[in-house]
Amino acid sequence: MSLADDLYRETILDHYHHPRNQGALEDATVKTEGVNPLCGDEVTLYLKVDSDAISDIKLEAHGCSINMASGSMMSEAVLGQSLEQAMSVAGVFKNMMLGGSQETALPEELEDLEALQGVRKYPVRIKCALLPWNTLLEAIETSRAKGEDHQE
Amino acid sequence: MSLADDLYRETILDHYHHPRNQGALEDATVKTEGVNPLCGDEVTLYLKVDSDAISDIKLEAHGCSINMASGSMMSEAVLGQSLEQAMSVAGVFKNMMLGGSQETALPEELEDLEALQGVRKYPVRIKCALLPWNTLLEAIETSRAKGEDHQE
Amino acid sequence: MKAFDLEQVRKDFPILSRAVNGKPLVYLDNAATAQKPACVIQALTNYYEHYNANIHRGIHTLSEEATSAYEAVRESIRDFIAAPCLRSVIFTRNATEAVNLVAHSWGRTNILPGDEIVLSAMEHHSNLVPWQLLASERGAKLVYLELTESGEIDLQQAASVIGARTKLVAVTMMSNVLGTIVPVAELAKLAHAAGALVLVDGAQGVPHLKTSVTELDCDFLVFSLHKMLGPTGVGVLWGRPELLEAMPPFLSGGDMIGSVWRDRVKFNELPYKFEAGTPNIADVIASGAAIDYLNRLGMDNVRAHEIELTKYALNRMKELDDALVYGPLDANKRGGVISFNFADVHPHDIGQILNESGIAIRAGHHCCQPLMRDLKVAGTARASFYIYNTKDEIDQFLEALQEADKVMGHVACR
Amino acid sequence: MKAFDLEQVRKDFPILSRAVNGKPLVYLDNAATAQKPACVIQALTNYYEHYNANIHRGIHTLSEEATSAYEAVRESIRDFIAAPCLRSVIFTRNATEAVNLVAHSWGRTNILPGDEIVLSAMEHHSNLVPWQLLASERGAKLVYLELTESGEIDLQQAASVIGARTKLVAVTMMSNVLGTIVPVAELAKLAHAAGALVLVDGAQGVPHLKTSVTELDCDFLVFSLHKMLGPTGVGVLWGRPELLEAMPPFLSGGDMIGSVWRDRVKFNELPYKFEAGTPNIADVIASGAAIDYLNRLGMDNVRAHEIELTKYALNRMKELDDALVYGPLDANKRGGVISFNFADVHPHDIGQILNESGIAIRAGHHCCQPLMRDLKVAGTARASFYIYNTKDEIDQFLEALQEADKVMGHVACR
Ligand SMILES: Cc1ncc(COP(=O)(O)O)c(C=O)c1O
Ligand SMILES: Cc1ncc(COP(=O)(O)O)c(C=O)c1O
Repeated sequence: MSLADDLYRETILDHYHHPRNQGALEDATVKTEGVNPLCGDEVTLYLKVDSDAISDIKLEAHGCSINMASGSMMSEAVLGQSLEQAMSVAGVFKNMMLGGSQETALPEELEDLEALQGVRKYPVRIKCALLPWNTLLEAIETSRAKGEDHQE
Repeated sequence: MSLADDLYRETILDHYHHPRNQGALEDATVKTEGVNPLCGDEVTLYLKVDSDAISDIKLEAHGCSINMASGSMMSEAVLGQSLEQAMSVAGVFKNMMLGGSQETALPEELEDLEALQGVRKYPVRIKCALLPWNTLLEAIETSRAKGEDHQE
Repeated sequence: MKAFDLEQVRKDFPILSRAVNGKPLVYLDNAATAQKPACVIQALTNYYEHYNANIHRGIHTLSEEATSAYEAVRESIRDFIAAPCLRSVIFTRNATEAVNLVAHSWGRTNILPGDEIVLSAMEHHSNLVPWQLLASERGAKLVYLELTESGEIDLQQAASVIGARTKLVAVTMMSNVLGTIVPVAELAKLAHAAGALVLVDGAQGVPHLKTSVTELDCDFLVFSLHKMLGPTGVGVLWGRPELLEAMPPFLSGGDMIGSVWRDRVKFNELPYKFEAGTPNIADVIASGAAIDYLNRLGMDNVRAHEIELTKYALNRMKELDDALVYGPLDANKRGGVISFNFADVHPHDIGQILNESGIAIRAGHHCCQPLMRDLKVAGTARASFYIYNTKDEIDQFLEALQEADKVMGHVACR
Repeated sequence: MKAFDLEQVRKDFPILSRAVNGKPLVYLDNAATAQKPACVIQALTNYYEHYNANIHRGIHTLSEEATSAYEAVRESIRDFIAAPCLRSVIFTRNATEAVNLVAHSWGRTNILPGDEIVLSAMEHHSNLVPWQLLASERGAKLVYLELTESGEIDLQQAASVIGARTKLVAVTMMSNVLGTIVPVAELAKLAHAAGALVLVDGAQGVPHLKTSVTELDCDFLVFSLHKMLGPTGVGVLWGRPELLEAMPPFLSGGDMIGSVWRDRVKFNELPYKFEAGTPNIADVIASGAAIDYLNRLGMDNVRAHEIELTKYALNRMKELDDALVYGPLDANKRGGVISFNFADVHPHDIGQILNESGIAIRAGHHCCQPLMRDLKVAGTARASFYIYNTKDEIDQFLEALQEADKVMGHVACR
């Protein structure tokens, strides 16, 4: 298998060159920063959460192709989802990346993400792919904690 | 050469089993402690200095055969000597121990000390042989510093 | 019945075919450092010849290989000491540095004036001086667990000493002088009841006794790989993760950071927070081979072999007139370390004369000067065993001891 | 005319016959760590197979041999950095630990509130974070030497920044990102005139430039042996003896003591005062083989070879559209370290794709995040050279760079 088959598949390069949902979100309800201490890559994630669902999402990402593509795909995958659903997608994705070497079949709407499976062969890059997702999970947690604060 | 020829010569064992000038000196003018940090061996040296000469000397030594023998021989070699002479004897001895591998011929009155030449083949033990002498040099220095204090 | 094939084990250690002063080497200085099996040396060579690279931040193959080999050893160590989680295994240079890490990082944030740090009377300088300096800096006090006649911990005295003021009990797992095995779990019970923490100096214990941090019930454990078949330059600190999380970093610099600005820094997560700069990569990797080797033998077998040798040696030492052996006389209560004095021959002279027969023992204070003062000696001679030692070697050792007395002019009979 | 026989040198490094992804390894990550010649690996094997023993306190043959081999390397190091005396050469784990030693021991006794510590804007985290922590603990302030457009020290700005409040100037000898060689002696003149001390981070400088502490006119010098053909796990602190004498110890424990009582301690003399616990004996000894190897090549020749490679590489980089090279463009003013960004391809992707051709470079912040912020990049790709690299390898590197652009979809031409 060549690098282009494993890592730099067309889908990935497409998301890398044309990342979706890039930029800041003026009316975000949560803003979370993530950093990969090993390489310094950073991502700022903006979520607009309305009645427990992600009604808008944007990212300011400075990172490698894998990081950028993963973030871009993530933003598409969770936009419009409930926090619950978003967390479950993140779980499915993390499982795929950290699980064994078996290919995982993802539900149709997450198909794009399958392109990132090749990254598993490059352990160092797994962290790049996970950064946006871990940042998402942190953002959801923050959002929920805020929600609880409001209820008090 | 056997160990008995090099290290445990008769002269050394004699000084070790019957160390000269052992004990404390009640009317000492200087008392100096020496320690070998590598093995913990200790020596306490007492000098009685009268008009710049060593009129009496005693040692309380707890150490190995080489250390004990060297201290015992030293006490004999410098008793009655002027501080100047004692320092010069110490210099001759240290030169012998730290110098190259050549046998050094010592003046007749220092003959006993020649027995310690074999120690040079055992680098770790050189420190044992030097401990009493380094302590002597320190004691002489202290004694002189005191003398200068008095003159002021 | 042999627990493992001793002949085969001896073949695994290249140095054992060396001669010293024309005699086959008899290496009885294992408490100072252990010899290394060929597989450990091979692991070093293999690393340097095939995948030497700096780790953690590299994207190329060598760096990935080195990183995963290095991190795999962390897992081996975790398993070896039965630690619940991986991130609380920290690599240091040696046990000494690991104690210092705790003394600086935990100690300087937790020890207050009037606090007491409890040590045993037989601590190695490495588990003593760092606490002395901490105590004097913070206005705290050192308190000692005294030993019984046979060199064991007196649990009653311990109970009277460990109390409300105690912040830390720092004890050896096994004495490097007396061989004494310390009842760590009992002391931990006393300490924890008093709200104190327990640091175990496993420098002698971990190489020779099957170890579980859960069973020891300690809060910190330190040890050195060079005493357990590994290369020089690697130590381990294990600590309860919640303690390590709360502790400030000790050494700072590359690799232990999360983000750095000109005027501030965010630290990396555990275990990296405590591993600053390029680690001793090769030696950590080779330490993994040492752990694997010990696991293959089985730590229960290692212990059984040492009990057998110690029993034999203690028995044979009884034959000597005028030999004084320190520490517990029951081989089951002690490790394979025999400190003794013999016939008023200074330990140095014993060591020197034994060396003439190719026998390597240690002589001196063994970095335990306070214990020496308690024993009222300047030093002792010490023979210490490991997996490759044999009864035959112990016989040679005994023979050489009698020779020593002869060379020194039969002090024993004077 | 070749300064040394490059083909022969390459044969001395076993790893260079390794293949990565089916291609011969092209190792251009020397600023991270250097590869090791067979003589260094052999020195390790020889130690472990023939005279492994703990040092300094042993009376047996192995211990004597190990001690004298270990101490002989201290002399080699003294000579290598042209230091006036032996007792001021201290072995540490790495350069990072050496900086920490000074920050803790000298820093915490000498830095007062209001004092200033001057760093350059291109310091490695290891020569930055320890000073940050010291400054925040003592109420002191970090002040930065800014860089010129070409990434060099601006001596005029330096003169305006180094003043009466300055207690220490801590600078790299050569940048691990920009390659910039720092005019240490000029800075030392400014510092000493202001009554401040100078610490030089020689992690990159010492392996590549002939070094004399007298000519640098510094007060402390730190470096790491693993970057200069030596094994991992050995660093050096050199300091002016009168400074080291006056400093309190840092790590405490075995070997660094003179006498120990239950409640107090007298420290050992230099250099032992700063070497606590069992040192990394094997790796220090093998470091001696690395120093000998460099001496045989001659550091002037090492430098000449690197200037030649760097000149060639800088020239060839000009062929690339869209490549941005950082640091001085004159190869005589810089070391063999080339940091660059290329065609908006993220450094990680460059590194990954080069690795596919067996080429090892580094990508990221290189432990210099503040410099990255100044350069307004998240990271750079970095190729760094050493004695065994060839122009042919640089050609392969350039070819692979163009391939990278292709794989990533011709970003350069979009
Ligand atoms: C300039 C500079 N300083 C300090 C260091 C730290 O060296 P070490 O990781 O060996 O402590 C490095 C190496 O990464 C470096 O390049
Ligand atoms: C009981 C004990 N603690 C601590 C140490 C220190 O170990 P290291 O010198 O490897 O740091 C030793 C070894 O000498 C020891 O025997």
